[in-house]
Amino acid sequence: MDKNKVKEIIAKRVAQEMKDGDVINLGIGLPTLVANYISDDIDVILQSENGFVGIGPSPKEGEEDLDLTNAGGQLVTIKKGGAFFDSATSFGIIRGGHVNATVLGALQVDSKGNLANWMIPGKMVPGMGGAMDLVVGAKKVIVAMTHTAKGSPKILKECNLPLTAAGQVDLIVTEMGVMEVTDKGLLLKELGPGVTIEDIKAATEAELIISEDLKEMEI
Amino acid sequence: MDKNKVKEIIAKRVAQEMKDGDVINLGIGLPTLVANYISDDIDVILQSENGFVGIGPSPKEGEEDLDLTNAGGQLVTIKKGGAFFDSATSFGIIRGGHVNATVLGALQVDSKGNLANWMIPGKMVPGMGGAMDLVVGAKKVIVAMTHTAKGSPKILKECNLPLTAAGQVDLIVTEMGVMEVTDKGLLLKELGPGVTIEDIKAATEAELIISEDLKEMEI
Amino acid sequence: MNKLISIEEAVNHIEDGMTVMIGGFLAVGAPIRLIDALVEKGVKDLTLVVNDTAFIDTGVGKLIVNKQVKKVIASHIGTNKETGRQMNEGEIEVELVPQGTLTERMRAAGFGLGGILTPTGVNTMVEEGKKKIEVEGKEYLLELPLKADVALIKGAKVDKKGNILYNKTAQNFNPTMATAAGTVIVEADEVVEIGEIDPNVVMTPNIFVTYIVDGGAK
Amino acid sequence: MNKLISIEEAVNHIEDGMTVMIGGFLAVGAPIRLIDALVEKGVKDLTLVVNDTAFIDTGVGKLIVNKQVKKVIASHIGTNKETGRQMNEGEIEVELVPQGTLTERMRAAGFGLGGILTPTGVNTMVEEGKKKIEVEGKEYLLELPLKADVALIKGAKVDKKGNILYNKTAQNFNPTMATAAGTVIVEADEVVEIGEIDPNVVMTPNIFVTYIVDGGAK
Repeated sequence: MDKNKVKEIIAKRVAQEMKDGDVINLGIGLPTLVANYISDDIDVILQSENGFVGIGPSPKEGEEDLDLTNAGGQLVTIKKGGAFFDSATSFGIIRGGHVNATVLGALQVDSKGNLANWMIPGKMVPGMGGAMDLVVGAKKVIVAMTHTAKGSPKILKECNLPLTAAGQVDLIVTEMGVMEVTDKGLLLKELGPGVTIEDIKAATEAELIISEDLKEMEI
Repeated sequence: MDKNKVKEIIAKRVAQEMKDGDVINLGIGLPTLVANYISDDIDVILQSENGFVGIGPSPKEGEEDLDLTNAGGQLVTIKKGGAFFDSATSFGIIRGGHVNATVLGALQVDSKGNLANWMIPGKMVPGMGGAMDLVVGAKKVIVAMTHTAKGSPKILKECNLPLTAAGQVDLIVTEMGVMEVTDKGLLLKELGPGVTIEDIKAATEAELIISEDLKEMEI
Repeated sequence: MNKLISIEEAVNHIEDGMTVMIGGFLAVGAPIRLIDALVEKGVKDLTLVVNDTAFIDTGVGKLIVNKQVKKVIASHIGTNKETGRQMNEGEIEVELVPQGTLTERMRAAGFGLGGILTPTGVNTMVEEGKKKIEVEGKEYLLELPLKADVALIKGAKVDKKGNILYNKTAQNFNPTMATAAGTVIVEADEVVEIGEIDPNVVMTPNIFVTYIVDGGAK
Repeated sequence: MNKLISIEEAVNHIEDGMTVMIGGFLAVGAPIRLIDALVEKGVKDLTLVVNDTAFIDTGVGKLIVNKQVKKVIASHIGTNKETGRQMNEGEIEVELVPQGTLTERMRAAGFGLGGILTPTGVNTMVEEGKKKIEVEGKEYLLELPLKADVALIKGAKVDKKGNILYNKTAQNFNPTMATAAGTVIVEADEVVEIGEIDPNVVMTPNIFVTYIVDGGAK
């Protein structure tokens, strides 16, 4: 499947998780795309951990403000009714459970809801930034990612990279399906367009429990 | 001695402890009078623990603002260059050592620098308010009080009322003298106007070490 | 999401036995219309979390006089003789907390901390029943988070999304309480349209505010 | 008390081996003129406390490239490849701290707390060497205060007494760093007279600020 199509499927499906009044933090990269698909019928407030609520679209040419960026350093705007604050307040909001959901990518995620997305020992050590606080603090943690990396499963029996947080992931959304982390393991609730149970099992190291209400993603 | 004269002596002497640029918290009652005697040659910033720096004088009639009071609930003003903040910041300033000196009254103080000024069990239990934070957090703790209560010593070998804080008092200023809390006990450095060593010893339960440089208060 | 409700609707969110934080410092910055409505409604057995119990005829003091409170958590009760009387008679329970610790405990609850270490109260009655932890040779008390079911706060200017500006020393405990309760109701001296408050100077961001009532002071 | 000094005087307060906090988030809100002066002065063996090491040619990243830093305490170093290279080569020590923990540790230092309990980092590498404390059945890490000799911060508008207003997301770590260092130097986009900033909207009160430099951005 086309890479952009894959991202679109994932972002569209994640957007369906948002409810009116929700405060949402979208991670850098794919998760940022979710903003494009949130229904106009609901009021969702996007939080930027560098210090504001009410992220708006990219500025028009000539209206850029160098003092107004998102957590990825990109120039953005603030919506009417938004509010700026310092990092201490920003992470108070995050750690204190005032963010309804955070959407992040992952290097690995496992059947216990463990998440690894911040380093590969000896290779890539960029730092955790705000990810560890977000994953521990947000009420709901949604992992949004491509199902595999160069064909290798990323949804594992057990993560072997250093964890970002233990047992905090609630939902995994990929182009192949939607999986909920339950006490018994990963519950496959939806299949991606054209994906079979066999397809997704083959691409997943962790055991998948098939939901009785298994359906196809509506996107 | 006249009661007001006593208060004036104490307040004037305490005011001499202030230095240019100091941030000072003055307790309710006698300590508040200190503000009247701070030299015009220095810039001293008064902090009010209910939420601002830059306490000014009482408002003129007709210029009262019900949203602008000191920690005793009295209507005050704010000086040019002052700043308001919330209680969390206010006590951050206090606890964090950003207040150079706090001036408070005492029920009892002892030779170890222990202070009791917040309750008399079974009688008076108003609460500690901000006193415990102030005494622990301020760089210098100055007790400003009349030397005795109805003739009974208040400067004791050991406090017997519940403590506000242990070992935090640095200086005791009364109408009878100025005493510094040292590792060896209370060092009498100055005598009040007309007061003899015998007078002050008779009115003090704690041992007094007489300074080699003992002098009379200059007020 | 319409957050603007009537004072009557607002107090319906407060039920017997709840823990309620109420902003104000000696009644300055207290949501006095919400308090009056609470007195009128007569809910009882409240646990009040306040800086002080104000005065017998002003602010939260009225709730004490009206015997709606079973427990008070405060730093100071000395300005309201009725609180002391009820405490001495065993009619009310009082937990005294140093003022700086009180605000930090609320902040800890609001900001997801399991507790904070403070030097305040070490070697005093305040340390009773608390864990003492030594850090770099200095002793601290572990103080635990303090949260409420409902917080009633007062803002000077509030937009319809819930962004709050406070005025001068009427700020005090209000911003911290706004973080630490399940339901946060702000009494606004003035309600303004969304966009009328500069996002750069907002003191409490809208996401903390559940409901707004127009206090009608302006 | 004249707090307004030149950039040259300002950087004289920073000596080899000092711990220096520098505000900014990917260089947004960073005191870039002070950083440039620090690069020019060439002080070395600094311990930098920053959110991130920005970019090789912008913000604090220049100090890394110029090899003036022996240790970095940050939440993120991924945008500056030179930091990673020096770390892998053993030329620099890097302590990675979750962003929320980083700001709380500074605040604890500035506000006199002996530490804070955070759930962030439990059961990850971050918990190594730290005390774990259980509160009401949940595990927390005890994170300790983090202070600096000097903090270099950036304000949008600063009055001559030192009251600061920040602008939008250029706020970030600046207000907290202002509380946590022995000497606090603010680079002002614009210096204004005392009285020109409304005391009600001051973001960092003057008492935290030691020196002001006019960054001349406005």
